[in-house]
Amino acid sequence: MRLTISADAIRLAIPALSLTMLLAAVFWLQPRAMSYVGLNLLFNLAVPIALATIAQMLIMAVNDLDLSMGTFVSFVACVTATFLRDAPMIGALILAGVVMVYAVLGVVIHLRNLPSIVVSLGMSFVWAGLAVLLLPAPGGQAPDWVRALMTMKPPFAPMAIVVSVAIAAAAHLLVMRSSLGVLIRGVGGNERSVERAGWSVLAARAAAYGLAGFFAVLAGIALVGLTTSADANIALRYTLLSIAGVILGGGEFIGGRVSPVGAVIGALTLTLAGSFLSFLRISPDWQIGAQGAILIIVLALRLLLNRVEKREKGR
Amino acid sequence: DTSGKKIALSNNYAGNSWRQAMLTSWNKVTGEAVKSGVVAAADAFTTAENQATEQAAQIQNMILQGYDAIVLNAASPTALNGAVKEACDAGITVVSFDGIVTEPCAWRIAVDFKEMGRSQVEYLSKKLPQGGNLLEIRGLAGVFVDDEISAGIHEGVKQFPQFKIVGSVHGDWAQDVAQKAVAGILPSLPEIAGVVTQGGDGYGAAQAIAAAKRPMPVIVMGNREDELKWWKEQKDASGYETMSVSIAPGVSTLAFWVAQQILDGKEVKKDLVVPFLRIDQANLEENLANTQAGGVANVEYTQEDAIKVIEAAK
Amino acid sequence: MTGDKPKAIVEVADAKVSFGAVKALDGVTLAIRPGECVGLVGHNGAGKSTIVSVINGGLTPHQGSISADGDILAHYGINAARERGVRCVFQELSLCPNLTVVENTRILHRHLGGFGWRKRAKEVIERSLDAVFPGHGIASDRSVGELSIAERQMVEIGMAFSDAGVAPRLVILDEPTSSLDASLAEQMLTYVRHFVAAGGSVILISHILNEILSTASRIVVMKDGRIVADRPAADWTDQSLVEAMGSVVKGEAHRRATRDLAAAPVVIEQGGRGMPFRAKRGEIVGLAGLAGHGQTRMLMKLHAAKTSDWLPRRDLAVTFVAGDRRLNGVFELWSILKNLSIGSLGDLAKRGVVNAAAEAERGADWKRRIDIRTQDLANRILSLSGGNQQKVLFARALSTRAPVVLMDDPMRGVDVGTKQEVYEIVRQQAAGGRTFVWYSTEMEEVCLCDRVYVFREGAIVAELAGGAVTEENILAASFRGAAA
Amino acid sequence: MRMLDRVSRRPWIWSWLAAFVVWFATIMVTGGASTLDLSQAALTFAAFSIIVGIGQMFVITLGPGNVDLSVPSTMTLAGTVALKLMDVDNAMIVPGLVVAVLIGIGVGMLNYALIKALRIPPIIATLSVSFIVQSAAIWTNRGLRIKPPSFLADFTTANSFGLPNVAIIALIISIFAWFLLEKTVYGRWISAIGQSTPAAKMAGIPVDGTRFVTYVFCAVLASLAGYLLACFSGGAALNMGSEYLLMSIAVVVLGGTAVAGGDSNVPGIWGASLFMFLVVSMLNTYGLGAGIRLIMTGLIIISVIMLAGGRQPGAR
Ligand SMILES: Nc1ncnc2c1ncn2[C@@H]1O[C@H](COP(=O)(O)OP(=O)(O)OP(=O)(O)O)[C@@H](O)[C@H]1O
Ligand SMILES: Nc1ncnc2c1ncn2[C@@H]1O[C@H](COP(=O)(O)OP(=O)(O)OP(=O)(O)O)[C@@H](O)[C@H]1O
Ligand SMILES: [Mg+2]
Ligand SMILES: [Mg+2]
Repeated sequence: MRLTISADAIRLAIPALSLTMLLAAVFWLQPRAMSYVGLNLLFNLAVPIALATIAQMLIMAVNDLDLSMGTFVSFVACVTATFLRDAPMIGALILAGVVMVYAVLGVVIHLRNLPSIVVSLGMSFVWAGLAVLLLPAPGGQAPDWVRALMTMKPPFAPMAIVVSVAIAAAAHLLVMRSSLGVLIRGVGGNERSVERAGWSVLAARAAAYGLAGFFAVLAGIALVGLTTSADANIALRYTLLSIAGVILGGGEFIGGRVSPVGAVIGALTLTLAGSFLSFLRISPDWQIGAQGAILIIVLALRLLLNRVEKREKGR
Repeated sequence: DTSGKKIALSNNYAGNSWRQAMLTSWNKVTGEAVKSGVVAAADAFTTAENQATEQAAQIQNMILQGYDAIVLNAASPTALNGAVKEACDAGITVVSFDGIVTEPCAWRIAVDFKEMGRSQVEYLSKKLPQGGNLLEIRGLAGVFVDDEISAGIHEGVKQFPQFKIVGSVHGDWAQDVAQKAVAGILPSLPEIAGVVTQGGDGYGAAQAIAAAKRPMPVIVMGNREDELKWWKEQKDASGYETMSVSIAPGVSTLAFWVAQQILDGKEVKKDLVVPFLRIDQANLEENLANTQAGGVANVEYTQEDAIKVIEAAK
Repeated sequence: MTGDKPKAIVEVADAKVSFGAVKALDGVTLAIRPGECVGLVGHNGAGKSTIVSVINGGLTPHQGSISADGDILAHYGINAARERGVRCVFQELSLCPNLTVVENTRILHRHLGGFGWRKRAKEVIERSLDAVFPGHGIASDRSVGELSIAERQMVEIGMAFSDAGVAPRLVILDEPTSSLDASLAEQMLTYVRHFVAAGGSVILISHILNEILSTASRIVVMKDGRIVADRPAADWTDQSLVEAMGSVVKGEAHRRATRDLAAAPVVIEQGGRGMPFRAKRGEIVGLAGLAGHGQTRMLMKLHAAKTSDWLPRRDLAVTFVAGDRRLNGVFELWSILKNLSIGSLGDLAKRGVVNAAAEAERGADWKRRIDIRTQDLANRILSLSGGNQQKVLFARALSTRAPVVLMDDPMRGVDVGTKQEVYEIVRQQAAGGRTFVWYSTEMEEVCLCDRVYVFREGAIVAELAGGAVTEENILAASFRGAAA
Repeated sequence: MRMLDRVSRRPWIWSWLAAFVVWFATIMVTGGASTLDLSQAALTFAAFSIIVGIGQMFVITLGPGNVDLSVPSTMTLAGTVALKLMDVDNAMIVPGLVVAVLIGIGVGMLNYALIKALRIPPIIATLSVSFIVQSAAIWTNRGLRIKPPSFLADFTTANSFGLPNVAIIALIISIFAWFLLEKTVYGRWISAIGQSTPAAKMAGIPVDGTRFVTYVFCAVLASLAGYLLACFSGGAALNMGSEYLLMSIAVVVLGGTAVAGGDSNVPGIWGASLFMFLVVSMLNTYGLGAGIRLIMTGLIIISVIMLAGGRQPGAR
């Protein structure tokens, strides 16, 4: 009767296609990447980025934006490399505490009707300050179990791929399938109607922020597992990366339109884009500019695929 | 014989004159080395942002590209250890310099940053035996080099208790940031006898102090050409005296030769030390003449220099 | 209460609500009993939506009491109302556009949770939609944002009547048919009658008096925050209702005398699938057909063809009156005056600088001409009732010098009196040489046009002119898709 | 009392109040001895944030998602290229300024071209452009610090009538921006677009043209700020703009401009810029370590927004 390719499926197909094309290009440039070890090297640093992207996505699902993601992940990394190793109980308590702080931020932002951009900008200074207090100079060491987790070698597929798929699946269940996820996205879509149905928007926003804090904590821990130690500035770029990842994955800034699987794919794409550039060997002067160019190309690809898709649908 | 070997430079930042000089020296020296067939390739890579995570990804890509050695100026002494370990496990020689890494499998060409800080206070104690108030300009918070130099300075102050640090600001190793930070704290400070710095911030401090119409203290410089030029002008006008100290950007070329020697099968100790480059009242003119306008005082190294440094460490 | 009457589901006694200086409710007493359909009418800003918010639990009156099933409740809120089976379809669409129909159902029914809720929610909403709008053709896994505005309104109505544990007992419909065409509206009204006959209650708010008269069992008239009349429906006629609402009866709306436009130049045209569109100077062209069959898209195309996104134009070729005010009508942060003048800033400015005095003067002029109910044009636009906001949008378009006015179902939620005023203005301006392209879901309005294009499935399928513009012909064309 | 109530509704009042409190707390340390010095320093350095902040404010006014992340690299490129062109020659001051402005126009055009052609969110488009512009800056002079012409160096560091010259320039630009926003058709247009782009389109506003001009305006102000800053600090550096990324956004939102767009506020930018400079000075003066200093800065920003937030924007 009606063509039933849902908008969600299209939203997902496009980032997936861009990732595939980029991956093909990388394999062509560097066939060595086409192996168990190669894939792991290409993608393992995408794991913390994917987690941070999911965290950012949860915040964006309620029409907010978190500019403190990078400093927060850095702070968590510092806690992981110090307390979580030396005094696991205190470390775990601190991490649980900061997840609570995230939830409280959601409450405050909602109650006082504050712009999340400014509050998170302020929090980015706070997290940075705490991180500097904790580790004035780079150092600390990853807890052994974290290190073991991030360097394990599962059969068939490398750790990076397995973990990425697991993250995507878990986030999909949570955000797209569960009642809580529906509620959180509902707040992004139309806060008033959620309120009119008798839900507490306050609780929904607090839950979204708390979950975001939780995923960001996981990102910090995973990062330390890969780098083995931390410093106060280790993940600053995660703020912009996570936002770019959500957008690349088909999410939008307002309206509660997000896609967890897309976000993970977006994070993988961004990581891969960097490698692609290394393999191209551009003059050092223009290497930074090439990062911009690749972002543009990937997004242009998205546009192109979008057009094709639309034409197909129109037929 | 290393004529078939490929070496990569992993650099995390290109946004200041020091790093640009470092890259220029690398290109100049390695370009000749490649041309004369000493090595097969010596490519330089810079990350878009000054971030350990991005550099770790860069190193992992170098592993995939099959380089034999990676010369590394690290964003963090520890946060790259995971990637460096993976490179070592893949049989790659890793030589770090300036920003060194703590991973035991890598080589380190270190500058004694602590001593660099301490020597500034020592110099001031000779110039100003009666002591006085000091303003400290630090680098970027949370970065290893900043912490080391600052620790050295504080050690120096302990050693020469006639000095007292009355103010401390972060200048992020940039003239304009330093200028802004100094201008902000200056109104609340008593008279200042000396300014201890970390490099790249002396000229900014001088401008801020001049703008506030305060007597010019002894500002320790950081080998930038604009700093040296200002110093020269002051020296000619009023006999102003100070000193200047920093690490030479050409140390990248030393790291290159050390990596080449290791690939060549030489026995090299894991920890090597290079002296920092110090300019005094006496050799100011000579150094100023050798420094490119707008650049940094520099020294480039040859294969012989590297062999000497390696021998000296044994 | 009296013994023979059943207890009221909800009863509001002497409720007072004020927003700043505006008394939205000034002592309203209203009881809704099982098995009745209360029709609520009144001019724009009379307080209808406000009383609805009170009954629905979304707004606590500043004074007065609320009782449900005979008990006076101290804490009456949204959840208390919902537990008693009170449901509401709000005037502005209030679904989450990013969620699917099923997920919206989940939001509405708080107790639907637990494992496998999707399946249950799907059953609940599909059962209800099938009952209210047989043959609706809305897939419940589509996201609401993809639906047409009529489909969204259908979903919302379906949700209000759906039963997931707590059965609906009192359903409030605040202008539910504003985006539905005649046949869908009739389907809904039929269902309302069934629902009421089965013992449910409904509050029906509409500015289309026929709907009220044909469906309600009791009609309550509100005026300026008070109830001014409350009688069984049988005691009312069209005429007496309009009188009670306080509008001067201006007689039936009539099409103006057919004029010979053969010589008039064509001012706007547009090709496409089906017949081409063409409008002449001074003509009122209607766009008709079932809702969502491409009329709005045609208006957008006409607008896009005549405006530039890049360069400002001194002389506007077309201007637009939005029907969906929230989406493409009002500027919410602005005052009424700024909302009014934005369309004609070119005339009010000299070398790019706005002449504040001229702006204020023009605002005052239009406030008087179409009776915008506010004390001060410097108030925020959102302080106006929906109908009055719509009047501001009209004023915005009519105060320009553009020769063509595109109207996208602009009378949504405008009260009878105002409508008559606007019709009069449209007629005058058309006589003065302006061209109107008017999409409407209300047959009465379509019949005011000189010429009508009937749309079906995105294309023009019929053109009716002069005497041929009748309800029967239009319906015939829109259902058969063949020209009459 | 009414007066007080009216004033407390002004969104900019909070940033001014915060700036004043911090200023007062700083001069308390010195017993008021350094009042003039501190005020002049604050005005001088706030001027640069004000100039870039105003450009950023225009862009943010365009509505959710609109932000220009290429500000820092535009400053860098304009500064480096202009100084290289002038090459310490007073006669080249005007050509240098023209080139800086042209660079601003170019970057602005590139920004909007990407936003429009690729339909990507401005945050991503301008980020990509900033990488390219930064590369261009590296490529043009490889980070060498060239000194400004002596006239410009003197002019940017001097005072007139007790006010720093750069602050006077910022004041002129602010008045111009205020006039644009409050009195002109263009100001109405960007506010309308910021509230609802579809509604603006249907009201006959040339949406693309307006947005295009706004992005160009922002980039031109950034390049102007880069030109002035390079002259003021004695030479352009490759990293000289990096501070101004977060700064430009922070002063806009702290100044009371609505992050959701449509509502902008020029006086607030002044309060917020002075505040951002003074808060660092105050914490430096109190001799706190970097960690504590950062935490305090963050908490103060949040407190200011908590005090100012929750208000209903008044009728405009
Ligand atoms: N939130 C509010 N703030 C200020 N005034 C309000 C608010 N809500 C309603 N009003 C005012 O209260 C009065 C009653 O409004 P209400 O919406 O109940 O009228 P209505 O009968 O529903 O009108 P309409 O037929 O136009 O829908 C109007 O004058 C309106 O302007
Ligand atoms: N809490 C609120 N804050 C701001 N504005 C509000 C609020 N509540 C209602 N309004 C606005 O006040 C207006 C009047 O409310 P209401 O919805 O009752 O009028 P209306 O029924 O839309 O008018 P009409 O029947 O003429 O269409 C609404 O359009 C709404 O936008
Ligand atoms: Mg209403
Ligand atoms: Mg109404």
